[in-house]
Amino acid sequence: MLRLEDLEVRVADTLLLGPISLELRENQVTCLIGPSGCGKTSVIKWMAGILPPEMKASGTLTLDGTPVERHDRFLSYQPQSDALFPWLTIGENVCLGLEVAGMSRGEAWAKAAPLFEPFGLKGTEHLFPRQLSGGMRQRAAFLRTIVQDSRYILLDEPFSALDAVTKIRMQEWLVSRLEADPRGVLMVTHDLHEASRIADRLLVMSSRPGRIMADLPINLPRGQRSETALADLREHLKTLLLEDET
Amino acid sequence: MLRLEDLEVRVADTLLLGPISLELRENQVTCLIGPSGCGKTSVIKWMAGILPPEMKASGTLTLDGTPVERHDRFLSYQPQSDALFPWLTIGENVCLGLEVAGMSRGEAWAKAAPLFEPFGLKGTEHLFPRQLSGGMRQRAAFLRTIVQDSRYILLDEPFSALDAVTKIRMQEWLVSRLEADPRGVLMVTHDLHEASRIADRLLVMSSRPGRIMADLPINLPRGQRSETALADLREHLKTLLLEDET
Amino acid sequence: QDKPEEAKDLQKVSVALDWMLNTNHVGIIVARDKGFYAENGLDVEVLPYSDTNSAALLASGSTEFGYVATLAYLSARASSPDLTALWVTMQHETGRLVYNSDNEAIKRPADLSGKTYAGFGSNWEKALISTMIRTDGGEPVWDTVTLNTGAYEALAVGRVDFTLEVATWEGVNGELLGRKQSWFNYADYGVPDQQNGYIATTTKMLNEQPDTVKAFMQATLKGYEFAADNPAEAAEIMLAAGDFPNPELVRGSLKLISEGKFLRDGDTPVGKIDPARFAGMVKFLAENEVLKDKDGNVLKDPGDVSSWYNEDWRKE
Amino acid sequence: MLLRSNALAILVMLALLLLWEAYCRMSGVTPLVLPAPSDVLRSLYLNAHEISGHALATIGVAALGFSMSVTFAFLTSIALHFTPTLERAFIPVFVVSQTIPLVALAPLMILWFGFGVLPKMLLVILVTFFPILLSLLSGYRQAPRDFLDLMASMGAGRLQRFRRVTLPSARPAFFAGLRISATYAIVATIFAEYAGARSGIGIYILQAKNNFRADLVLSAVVVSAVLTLALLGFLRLIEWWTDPETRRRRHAPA
Amino acid sequence: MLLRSNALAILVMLALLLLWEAYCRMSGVTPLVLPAPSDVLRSLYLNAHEISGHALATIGVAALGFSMSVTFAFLTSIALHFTPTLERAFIPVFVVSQTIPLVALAPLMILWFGFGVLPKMLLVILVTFFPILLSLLSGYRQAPRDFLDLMASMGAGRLQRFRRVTLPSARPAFFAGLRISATYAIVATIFAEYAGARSGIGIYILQAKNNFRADLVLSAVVVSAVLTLALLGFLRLIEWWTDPETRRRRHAPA
Ligand SMILES: Nc1ncnc2c1ncn2[C@@H]1O[C@H](COP(=O)(O)OP(=O)(O)OP(=O)(O)O)[C@@H](O)[C@H]1O
Ligand SMILES: Nc1ncnc2c1ncn2[C@@H]1O[C@H](COP(=O)(O)OP(=O)(O)OP(=O)(O)O)[C@@H](O)[C@H]1O
Ligand SMILES: [Mg+2]
Ligand SMILES: [Mg+2]
Repeated sequence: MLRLEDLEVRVADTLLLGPISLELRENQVTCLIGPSGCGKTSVIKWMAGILPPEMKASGTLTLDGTPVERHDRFLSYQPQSDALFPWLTIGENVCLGLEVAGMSRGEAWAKAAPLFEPFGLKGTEHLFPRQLSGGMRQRAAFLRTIVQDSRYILLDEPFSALDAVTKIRMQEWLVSRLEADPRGVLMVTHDLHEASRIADRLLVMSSRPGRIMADLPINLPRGQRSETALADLREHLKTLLLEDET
Repeated sequence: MLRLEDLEVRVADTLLLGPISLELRENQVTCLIGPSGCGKTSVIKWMAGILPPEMKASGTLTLDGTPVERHDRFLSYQPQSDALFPWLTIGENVCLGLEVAGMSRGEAWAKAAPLFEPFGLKGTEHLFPRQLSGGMRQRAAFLRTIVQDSRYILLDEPFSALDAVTKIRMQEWLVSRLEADPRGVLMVTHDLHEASRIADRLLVMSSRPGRIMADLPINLPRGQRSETALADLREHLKTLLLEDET
Repeated sequence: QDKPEEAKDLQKVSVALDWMLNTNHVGIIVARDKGFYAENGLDVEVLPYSDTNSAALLASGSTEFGYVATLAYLSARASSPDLTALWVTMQHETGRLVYNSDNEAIKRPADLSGKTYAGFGSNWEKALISTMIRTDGGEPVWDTVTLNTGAYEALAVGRVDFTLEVATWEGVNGELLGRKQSWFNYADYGVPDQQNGYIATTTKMLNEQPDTVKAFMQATLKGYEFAADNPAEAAEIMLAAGDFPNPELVRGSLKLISEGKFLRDGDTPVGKIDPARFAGMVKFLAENEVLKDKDGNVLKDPGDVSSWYNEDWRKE
Repeated sequence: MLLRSNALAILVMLALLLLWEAYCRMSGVTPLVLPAPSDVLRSLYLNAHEISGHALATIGVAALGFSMSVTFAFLTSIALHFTPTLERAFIPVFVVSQTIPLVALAPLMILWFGFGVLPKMLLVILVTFFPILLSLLSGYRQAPRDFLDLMASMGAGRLQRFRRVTLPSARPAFFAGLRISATYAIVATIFAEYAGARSGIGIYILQAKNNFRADLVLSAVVVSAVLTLALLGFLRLIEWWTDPETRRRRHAPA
Repeated sequence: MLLRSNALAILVMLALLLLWEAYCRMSGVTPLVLPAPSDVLRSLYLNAHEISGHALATIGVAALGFSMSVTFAFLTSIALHFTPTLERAFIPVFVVSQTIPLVALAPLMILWFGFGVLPKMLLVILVTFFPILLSLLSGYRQAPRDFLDLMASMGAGRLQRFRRVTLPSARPAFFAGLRISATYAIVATIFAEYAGARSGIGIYILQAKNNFRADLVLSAVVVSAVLTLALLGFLRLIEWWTDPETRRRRHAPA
C-alpha cells in the first residue's frame, strides 16, 4: 500500500493545495476528481517526484510502511498529453522507460514485443506516432507505462484529448486491460462520467487550495455500470462539485 | 424555418459526408452529435458559407421556402475555439460582428453595452481575453454571436475546451440565456451527456461519410433532466454511436 | 568652399578621385578653394572617394573629369578608346618597393626571391616585381598576399617582407612613425621610369566641349603651380578641405613633394606628359601582358599611343 | 530596468575590456596594431565632434534606407500574400539576392547610381528587406483559421479579414524580423559608405585606416555598435508603444 | 523535383536576365560599366579554370569556418542551456558582437592574426555563430514539458533528458538556423578574403575590379551565388538524411 500523508504544496507562500492524505491499494483503481486548477496534476507530479522546483512541497510518501527514496522504482507516470516522442517509432517509444532504467535495446524489445498484440498495436511497431489515431496513441502510451512493471501507475487525464466516442471505447479497453494485468492506479480526471465508470474508489477534491472533500468507494462491478445504475452517484458528484465552487 | 437539403461534401472525389437533409426551427435547440471526423464541422461551415475551397459541396439552403443568398444576414457562426481576438478588448471583440456589418463603433457599443450585465460580463469591457477565465471567455464569445441579432445560430463544440465542472455550469447558463432570448440553434458536439442535457432535438451522425442515422426529439423540459431521467436516452445514444463505428 | 555670388552662372562639372583625398590631389583642392575654377566660370564638385575605379566612373559618364592612377588609366585606355589623358601630376615615379631595414635577408632586389609580398590585386605588380628581381639576377618567384591598405601595418609588424608604397604618402607616414624602412626604386632595376597620376576626361567631352576642358585644366594647372611654390600654405588649404586625422602627414607629404621636385622639375611645365616615358611604359606593360583589349584578350601591340593623351588645352 | 536585466552582460563586457587593456599594457603591443580600450575611448572623446558629424550622416542614410525597406517589404508582403503564385515566383529570387557578395556589388552600384543616397539606400534595402519580408509572410500564416472563418461568416471581405485578423496576428513576427534586420541596417550603411560617400562612419573608418589610426577605427566601431543598439531600443519602444494593451491603457476611461 | 517546384522562379530570373541583356544591347552601355549577362557568361566560361581555383580556396575556408561555427555554437548552446546565468551574461555580448561593422574589423583581424586561415575563419564564425546559437537555444526551449517530466519520472538524469528529449526537439529549429547562417557563410568568406588573402573569390573580385573587368566581377558573383545555393542544397540533403523517418526507412526490416 502506498500512503501519501499531509501533502502541502506552496508557491511563494501561497498554499496551492493541501493538506492532503490518501492511500493507493494494490490492484485498485482510484480516481482523483476535481475542478480545474485544484491541484490534481500537482499531487500526481509530487508522487512521481517531478514537481517543478518553484513549487515547494511538504509531506511523506511511504510504501508498505517504509519511506520512499527513488520514485521511479515502483511508480510509473503518464503525463496529460500522450507524450509519445514524434522522432521515435512506436516500438522505440514503448521501450523508452526500460532503456532509461538500464536495459539494452535488445532486452527491452524482447520484453515489450509480446505486448503489442494484446494492446491492439500489432503492426504499429515501426510506425511513427503521427501515423496513429488518437485512441491508438493513447494505447501505445499506456503500453509504455505498463511495460515498466511498476506496482503503481499514475495517469493524468489520459482520455481528455479524445472525442466522446473514442473516449468511451478507451475507458472500456482500460478496464479490461487492468483486469488482465492488475496494478494500483491513481487516475486524475475532471470528468465525473468517466470517473464513475472506471474507479473502484473516488476522491473528490475541492477547488483551490485543493483538499479531499469526499472519499467514495464504488462497489458495483464494472460490468453492471449502466447509465441508469450510475445516475444517482453522478447526481451526487455533480452536486458536490457545483456546490464547492462558489 | 431553415432547411438544408441533400448536402454532399467531397474532397477530390472522396465523399466526406452526405447526402444530408435537416431543418432548424426557430427558437429550438438542435444538437448534431457524431464521432470525430464524421463531418459535423463541415456541415456547420457550409451553412455559414465558409467551407474551404478545396471542399466541394452540393446542396440547397432555404429560409422559409426561399433560397438563401447572403448567409451572414440571418446566420451567426461561432467557431470551435472561442476565437476572441487577443489584441482586442472584450468590448471590442463583442462589437466585431456589428462593425463588420457596417455599424459605427459608437452604434455598436450602444447596442452591446446593455448585454454585459445579463451575460455576467460586467466590468470585463476593457479587459483583454487572456485576463478572463475559460468560462467567461466562452460567455463573451456567445455574447458576440448573440449581439448580431441573427435568427439562427451555429455553435461548433462551444464547451469542449472547458473542464467538466465549468462545462456543466456553462451548459446551464446557455439554456437559461436561450430561454430569455430564444433563437434557432444548431449546436455541434460529440459529448452525448452534453447533447442530451441541452437539445430539443438530437441528430446523430454516422461515421465517415457522415449521414444522419437518427433524429431524436427530447420532450422532457430542461428543468427535469436529471441524470436518472436521461439515463435511458444516453444508453441508447451510446449504443448507436458505439455500434456505428466498427 | 565659400562660393562667389554669381555661383548660379557657373558651369557645373565634377571630378572623381582615385583614392581618399590626399596630397596628390592638392592642385584640384587649391584651385577650387582659392577660386581658380570660379574665375574660369566653373563650379567644380570634387566627388567623394569611392571603391569604384575613377576610370570606370569616367567611362560611365558619372563625371566629367577623373584623377586616375597610372595603371588604372593605361589599363582602361587599352580596353576602351573613350578616355583621353590631359595631364600627369608627378614628374617622377612616386612609387617604390619597401622593406624593413632590419630585415637582414634583403640587401638587393634579387633577395626578394622566395619572400612574401603584400599586394593590392592589380596585374601590373607582378610585371613590376618580376622585372626588378630578374634584372638584379634573381629568380622571379615570391608569395603574394593581397592585403590592400593593410599592407603597411603588415610590413611594419613583419608579417610580410616587402610591399609597394607611395613615397609621398605612406613613405612620409613611415618616417613620422620612426619606422626603419629601406626601399628600391623601380627605375633602378629595369622598369622604365614613369610619371604618376593622370587627369583624364572622356574623348566625347574633349571633342564636344574643348572650352570647358581648357577652362578646367588651366585652373587646375594654376592650383598645382601654387602648391608647388607654396607647399606650406597648400597644406593648410588641404587640411581645411578635408578630415585628416593626422595633419603632420599632410604637411610632411607636401613638403616632400615640393623638395623632391615632383610637381615642378626644372623648366618642364607642371603636369606635362612626356611622350617618350608614356610610350615606354605602355610598351613595358604590353610586353608583360598586363593590358587587355576590349574583348578581354591580351593586348600585345598597342601601336601608336600618342592618341591616348591630348594636351591641346595648354595652347592659347 | 534595461540596466538591471543586462547587469551580468555588462559585467562580462567590462571584464573583456579589462583583459584587453591589461594585454595591451603588459605586452607593449604598438597601438598601431592594437590600441588599448583606454586609447580608443580617449580618441573617441577627443574626436567626438567630428565623429558625431559622420554618425549623423550614417543615421540619416540608415533611417531612410531602413524605413524604405520596411515599406517595400510591407507592400511586397501584401502582394505576395494575396497572390500565392507571385510568392512562389519571387521568394527564390529574393533568396538568390541574399547570396550576392556586397563587396562585389557595392562599387558597381556607385557606378550605376552615382554618389547620392540612392546606391546606399539600395544596399541597405538589399540587406534588410528579405528578413522583414519573410517574417511578415510567416506572421500572416499565423493568423488562426478560426478567426478568419469567423470574420468571413460575418460577411467580411478579403481586405477586412486581412486588416482585422491577418495583420494583427503578424505583429509579433513582424517585430522579430524588424529586430533582426535592424541589427544589420547600420552595418550595411557603413559598408555602403565605405564603397563611396561624402561622409558617414564608413568614410570615417576609411580615413582613419588610410591615416594609420587603428584607435579611430575602433572608435568608429564603438559608435556603430551604439547606433545599432539605439536603433534596437527605439524599435522596442515602438513595439511597446503600439502594443494594443499599452494603447488601451492610455485611452481607457478607467 | 527541385526544378519543378522552382520552375516559376527560374522563369522570373530568366526574364530578368533577358531584360538586362536587352537593355545592354539597346542602350549600348559600355561593358566597363554594365556588362551584359552574355558577356558575363562568356567570361565565366573563358576564365573557368582560374575562377575554379579561387572558388576552391573559398570553399575550403567557408567549409572550415562554418563547421567550426556550428561546432562552437553547439558546445556553447549546451553550456548556456545548462547554466541560465551564463545565458543571461553572454547573449547580450553576442548581440553586441553582431553590431560590429566587418569593414572595420576585417583589416584589423588580418593584422592581428596574419593572413592564414585563422582570421577568415574567425570572421565567418562571427557572422554565422550567433544565428545558429540562437536557433539552438530556442529549439531547446521547444522541448515539451511533458516529455521532460516523463523522462524524469522514469529516473533519467539531466544528461539523458537532454540527449533524448531536448536535442531531438531542437532539430527543426537547428536546421532553420543553419540555413540562415549558411546563406551568409560564403559571402562572409568572400568578404574576409577581400580584406586580405592569397587566393579566393574575394581576391578574384578585387583583382577583377582593379583590372576594370566588371564582367569578371559579376562572374564571381555568379560563382558565389552558386556556391551558396549548393551549400544550402547540401544542408537540405543532410537534414533529409538524418531525419528519423528516413533513417528508420533505411534500417527497418519491413
Ligand atoms: N509554476 C507555477 N507557479 C505558480 N502557480 C502554479 C504553477 N503551476 C501551477 N500553478 C497553479 O497551481 C494550481 C494547481 O495546478 P494543477 O495543474 O495541479 O491543477 P489541476 O487540478 O491539474 O488543473 P487542470 O484540471 O486544469 O489540469 C493551479 O491553480 C495553477 O494555477
Ligand atoms: N481540407 C481538407 N482536405 C481533405 N479532407 C479534409 C479537409 N478538412 C477536413 N477533412 C476531412 O473531412 C472530414 C470531416 O471533417 P470535419 O472537421 O467536418 O469533422 P468533425 O465531425 O467536425 O470532426 P471533429 O469531431 O474531430 O471536429 C474529416 O474526416 C477530415 O479528415
Ligand atoms: Mg492537470
Ligand atoms: Mg469539428
